[in-house]
Amino acid sequence: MKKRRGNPDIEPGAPSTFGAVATGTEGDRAAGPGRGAELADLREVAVHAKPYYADETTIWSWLSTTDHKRIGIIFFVMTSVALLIGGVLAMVLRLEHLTPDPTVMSAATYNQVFTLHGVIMVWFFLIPSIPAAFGNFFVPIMLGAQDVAFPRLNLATVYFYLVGLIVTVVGLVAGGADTGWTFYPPYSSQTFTTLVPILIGVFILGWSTILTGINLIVTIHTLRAKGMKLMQMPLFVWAMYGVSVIQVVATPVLGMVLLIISLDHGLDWGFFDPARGGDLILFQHLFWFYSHPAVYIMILPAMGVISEVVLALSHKNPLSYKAIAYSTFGIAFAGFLTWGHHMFVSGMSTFDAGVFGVLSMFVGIFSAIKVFTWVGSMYKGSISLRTPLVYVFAFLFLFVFGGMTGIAVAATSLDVHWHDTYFIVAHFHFIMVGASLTAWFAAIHYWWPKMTGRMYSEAWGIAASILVFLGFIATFFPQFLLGNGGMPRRYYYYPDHFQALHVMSTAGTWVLALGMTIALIYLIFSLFYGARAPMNPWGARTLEWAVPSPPTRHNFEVTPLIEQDPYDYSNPLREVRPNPLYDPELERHRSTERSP
Amino acid sequence: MYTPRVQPFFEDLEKQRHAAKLGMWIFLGSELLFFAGLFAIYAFYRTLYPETFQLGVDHNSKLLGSINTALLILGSTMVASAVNFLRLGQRRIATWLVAATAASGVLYIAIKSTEYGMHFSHGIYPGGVGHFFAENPDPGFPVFFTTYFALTGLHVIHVAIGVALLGWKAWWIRRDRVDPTGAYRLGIVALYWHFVDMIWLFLWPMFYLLGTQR
Amino acid sequence: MSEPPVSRWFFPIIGAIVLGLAAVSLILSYLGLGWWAVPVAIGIASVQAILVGWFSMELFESRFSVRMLAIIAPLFVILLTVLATADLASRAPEPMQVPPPIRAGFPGGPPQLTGDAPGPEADGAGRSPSAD
Amino acid sequence: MNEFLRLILYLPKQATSLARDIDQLHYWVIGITMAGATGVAVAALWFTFRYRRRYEGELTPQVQGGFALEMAFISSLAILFVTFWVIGFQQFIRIRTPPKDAMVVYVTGKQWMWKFAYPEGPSTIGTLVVPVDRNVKLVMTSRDVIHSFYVPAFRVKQDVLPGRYETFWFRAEHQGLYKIFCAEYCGLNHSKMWGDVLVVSPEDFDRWLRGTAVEDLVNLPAGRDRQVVATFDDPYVRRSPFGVVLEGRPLSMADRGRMVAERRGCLSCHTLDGQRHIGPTWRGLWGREVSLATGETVRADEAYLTRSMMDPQVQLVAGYPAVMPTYQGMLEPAEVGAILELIRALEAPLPTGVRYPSPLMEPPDRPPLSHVDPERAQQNRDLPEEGVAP
Repeated sequence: MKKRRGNPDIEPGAPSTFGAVATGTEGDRAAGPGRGAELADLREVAVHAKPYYADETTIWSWLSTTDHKRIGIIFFVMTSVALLIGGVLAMVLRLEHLTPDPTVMSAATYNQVFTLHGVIMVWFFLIPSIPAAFGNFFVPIMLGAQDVAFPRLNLATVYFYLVGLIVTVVGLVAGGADTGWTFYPPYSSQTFTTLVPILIGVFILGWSTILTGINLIVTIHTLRAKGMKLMQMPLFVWAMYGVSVIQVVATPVLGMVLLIISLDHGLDWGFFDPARGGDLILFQHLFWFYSHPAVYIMILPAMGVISEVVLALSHKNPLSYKAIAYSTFGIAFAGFLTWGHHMFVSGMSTFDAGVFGVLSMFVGIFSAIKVFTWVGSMYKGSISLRTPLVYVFAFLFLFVFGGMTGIAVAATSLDVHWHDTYFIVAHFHFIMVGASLTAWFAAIHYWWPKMTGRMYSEAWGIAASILVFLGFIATFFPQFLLGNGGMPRRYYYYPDHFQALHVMSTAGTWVLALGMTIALIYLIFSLFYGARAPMNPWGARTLEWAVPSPPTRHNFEVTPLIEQDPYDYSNPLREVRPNPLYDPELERHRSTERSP
Repeated sequence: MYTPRVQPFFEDLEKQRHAAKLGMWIFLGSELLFFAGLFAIYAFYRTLYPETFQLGVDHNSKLLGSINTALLILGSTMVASAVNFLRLGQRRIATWLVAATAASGVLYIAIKSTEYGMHFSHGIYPGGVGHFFAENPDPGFPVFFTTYFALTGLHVIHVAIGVALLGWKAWWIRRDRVDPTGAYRLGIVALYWHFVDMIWLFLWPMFYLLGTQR
Repeated sequence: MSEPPVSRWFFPIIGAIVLGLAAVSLILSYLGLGWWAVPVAIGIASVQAILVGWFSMELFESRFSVRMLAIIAPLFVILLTVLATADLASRAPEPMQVPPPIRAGFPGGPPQLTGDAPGPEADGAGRSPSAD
Repeated sequence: MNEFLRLILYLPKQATSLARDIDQLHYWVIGITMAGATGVAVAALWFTFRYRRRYEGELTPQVQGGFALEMAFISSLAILFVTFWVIGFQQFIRIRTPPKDAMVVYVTGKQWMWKFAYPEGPSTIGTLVVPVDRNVKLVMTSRDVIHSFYVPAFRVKQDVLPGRYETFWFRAEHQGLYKIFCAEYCGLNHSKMWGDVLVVSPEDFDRWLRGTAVEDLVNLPAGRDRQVVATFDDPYVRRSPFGVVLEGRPLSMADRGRMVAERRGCLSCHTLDGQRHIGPTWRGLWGREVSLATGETVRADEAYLTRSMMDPQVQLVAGYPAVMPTYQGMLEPAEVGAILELIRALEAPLPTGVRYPSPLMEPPDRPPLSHVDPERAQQNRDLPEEGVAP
């Protein structure tokens, strides 16, 4: 079988699926001649229906859109800009560390830059990136729905994000913050920087994540196509469900913490001020009760993307669908039990340190189940090495490497040496950059054909992904050694003997930045000159590959019939037929009377 | 007669109703967690300063607290029966009940502000400011009253939002002459009011009953 | 909400029960239960909350997903409160009963000690942050 | 093997036996985890090569993972992780419980410097001088924000919070100079808040206590990283932040406690020579069973003494009037420590041979006698009346 370029996975002669023109199949005849006619003309409409971004192209149509796909694209652009800003800040930080003494900026500026790097990367990129961009775009299509449950609420999340971003930038200009992204009192109550606008900005942004969470949960519960039970949903949707649960439950506690620190700093209410009877460790309890589930908000969507990409590119059913689905919820709920391991040396009681230490070990087990199932699913698969899969390898190695250092840190006595040193910086960057960012790149490349209707160039893709992987290792592996050597976090000056490793790490950031810029260039290039994407470039079985790429405004002209399990690669790709319960009257009523 | 329009992507009205109720419940879950931070602060500091908290609680007037509790329980009952009457088709009673609930909310806010006034007059301000703290320098008092102002203040803001929503709903029922199938729209706001009442059911013993119990 | 309407007296009865429980809680608060006061008061409040939740918030006719949520959210509140307070309870006794540090401008507090005036520019140690 | 692994992992030299045990666990945990990580990646790469796609549209068998295999994998991992935790937590308890016989040094973290006060007298900035092979317990508090006392060579750190005392203990086994870092972000010069632990032989330590400057005892390595050793700083004298060598008389903490007691008016009611006065005497009070007005007896230890400073009426001693004002919020932590050292020192006669004529004090309405001991009074008089803080 000659390997054809560009469109390798569609078997020759197979009827192209429902979205595009479908030659008559026996399924239609069985549905009766009269209905065949309506079916045909509706499909006619589907073929010539314009992609979602071409429906109306006025600025106002984008600003007031309630189409989940456009909102996904807006979030994708906004979070990419946030990644750019955060990345530049990171590069500046690393420049500063080239020499133990002042290099490019003063101590006060350095403190504000590492705080901003933390705030922007955590809240403006890592938390909203995959759930708000890809979750909004693909969860409704994967469920066979036309849109999310509350479209107008979805638009509100865009504006909450924008207002949050603007208030934070105003806060940055009007004095910034130099407390680190953790805002520990009493320093956050006494700092000379005007902290409050940034806190309010992140508070408003918190509402954006809560509302996205509510939207996704209700969509998953109520808008699944007929016949798709919970156990037949794609695994990415399970991950989005888990993430939304954490977002809805954990983010309000962050909102409260931010309000309390604003009152502390602004009006000197002294909730935790020891001079007025307060206790500082209570703040750390409240903050980390949110912030540890927050790191699972950052990693669960990445796991969802990896499940999709591994199974689609290996053309293989998951080793055990239940294992991945249940471990998603395992991580979501166990994530709430382990926040104490951030406070082993903070003066918390030894008893609590023990309790939190052992609970943290169990969270590691759920992640291990997922990794075991992914690698197990590649066994006896038919794996085609494409760019998303290279990012999956980077994810697998870096996530397990970073995750295991998490287990090492949860062995309480080791954490006493490592806490607040560069070992911890390397550990969480291995998870946030190594795992979440690589999964974000994998998601971009995996869904690029579907989102933009264009194919990116495979050769450049693999080259860039290898560069990103090597750049990452060169940047963060030396930081593990720095941490072992005892180099504390957030240090502007540092002892001379650490300089060699710092220079190596800074050089690594340049390679990482180079890899990412190359990816940015060829992706933008593919927007204009890329080959037209077929409907199903990877031959995947999930529903989003059964609509034209890019999809039309209402995804499915008629709600599809769910016949094939989303990961059933043991029989050929079946054409997704309209739902036999399809009743033209209801459909016409629905399709004509569109919500705006 | 107003009959709610089925959104194009919901199969039927029942599914749309369930979606609205589930969405509201999730939102109330997140609001409860929003209060959880302050509940944890109260519990933590009560364990740290048990006697001072009891003295602080004695300082709040049990009478005003109890009137507020009765008001909110009454309001919660009225709005629940309003939804029921709307389902029975009797719009007029439903409108009156919703308006009455809004009024009880306004009364609650009035009583609350008098309480705050009394505290300010005794020299108790949030953050341990005021001559009361100079007279009895026990470290537990500033923390107790700051938590008191934070928790009850946040609750009053939620009551104010609830009153606005209820007023708007009362006006909506009368203007659109809502029919029974549209009752679930009022049900959503009723859920929010029940939530506000439930939070106060816990705040009331915490700040008014668990004193030195003389 | 769309579910079949119940009799007009259903919700007033529920309200009366909750009000009765509130009265019980008020009376108990005068009896001076000592250590038992807190669990009893919170227990009565929880019973009231369950009553309001189950009937007034129509949990009795909601689907399982809503009920599950109504159970999970309070669990998280309890989790945070219990584990944070457990930390306080299980802390080792202080080596010394420490006086809270003197803070410049402690509102309503005693006059500020002479000598080392704490605060960012204390002790001439670090230059004032602005003049870097 | 230990040295080889230590160099590979860039760990600093182990200065205590506890550090060696922690490093053993470190090698095991990092070894096993890294093996696991590379194993996963190699397995994925091997599968990609072994099951590469041969032709388009290739169908793959429906392989359902064995539940037993999954359970076996999970339980083995669970056991492995929990054993890490068990070993780790035992070591954590060893880190957190100081031995009884440890020598105490009071540490105060202050925005961007560490101050050490020794009960025997000298207090230093930035340099903690300790004898080798001796348990040392640091009782630490902070004057402003949260700091964290971190000595990489001991593999131990402990956050230092304002308003609380934290303990940190170690037993250095090799003489030398070990760096101290502040690990909890505390503001502008957080990265400059360094210090040194100088471990010297016991004889050198005693000579240092009696006043020999550290520079004569041991040749300290030059270079930027080392803090200049500050000895005999005197808390009453304002001095530059980074520990320039300074002058001052060897004042034991008990002496300083007596000065604080004078300034605060304690000596107007309490006596130091065993005489009963308005309040109970402090001589011989340390560790004695005190019978309270309420009838029960309590041992006069640190906790009881500091509590009766803060709210005196709570545990009133039988037979004494309840006239003592509360010192809540009036005393610095260091002052409380100094008074405690004074009371502890009154068991035996004061090391400086102070003689106390009797009776000492007049009733409180008259100003307290300005001096307690003629010879020493002259020395104290020229001390400027400034703030107090070791």
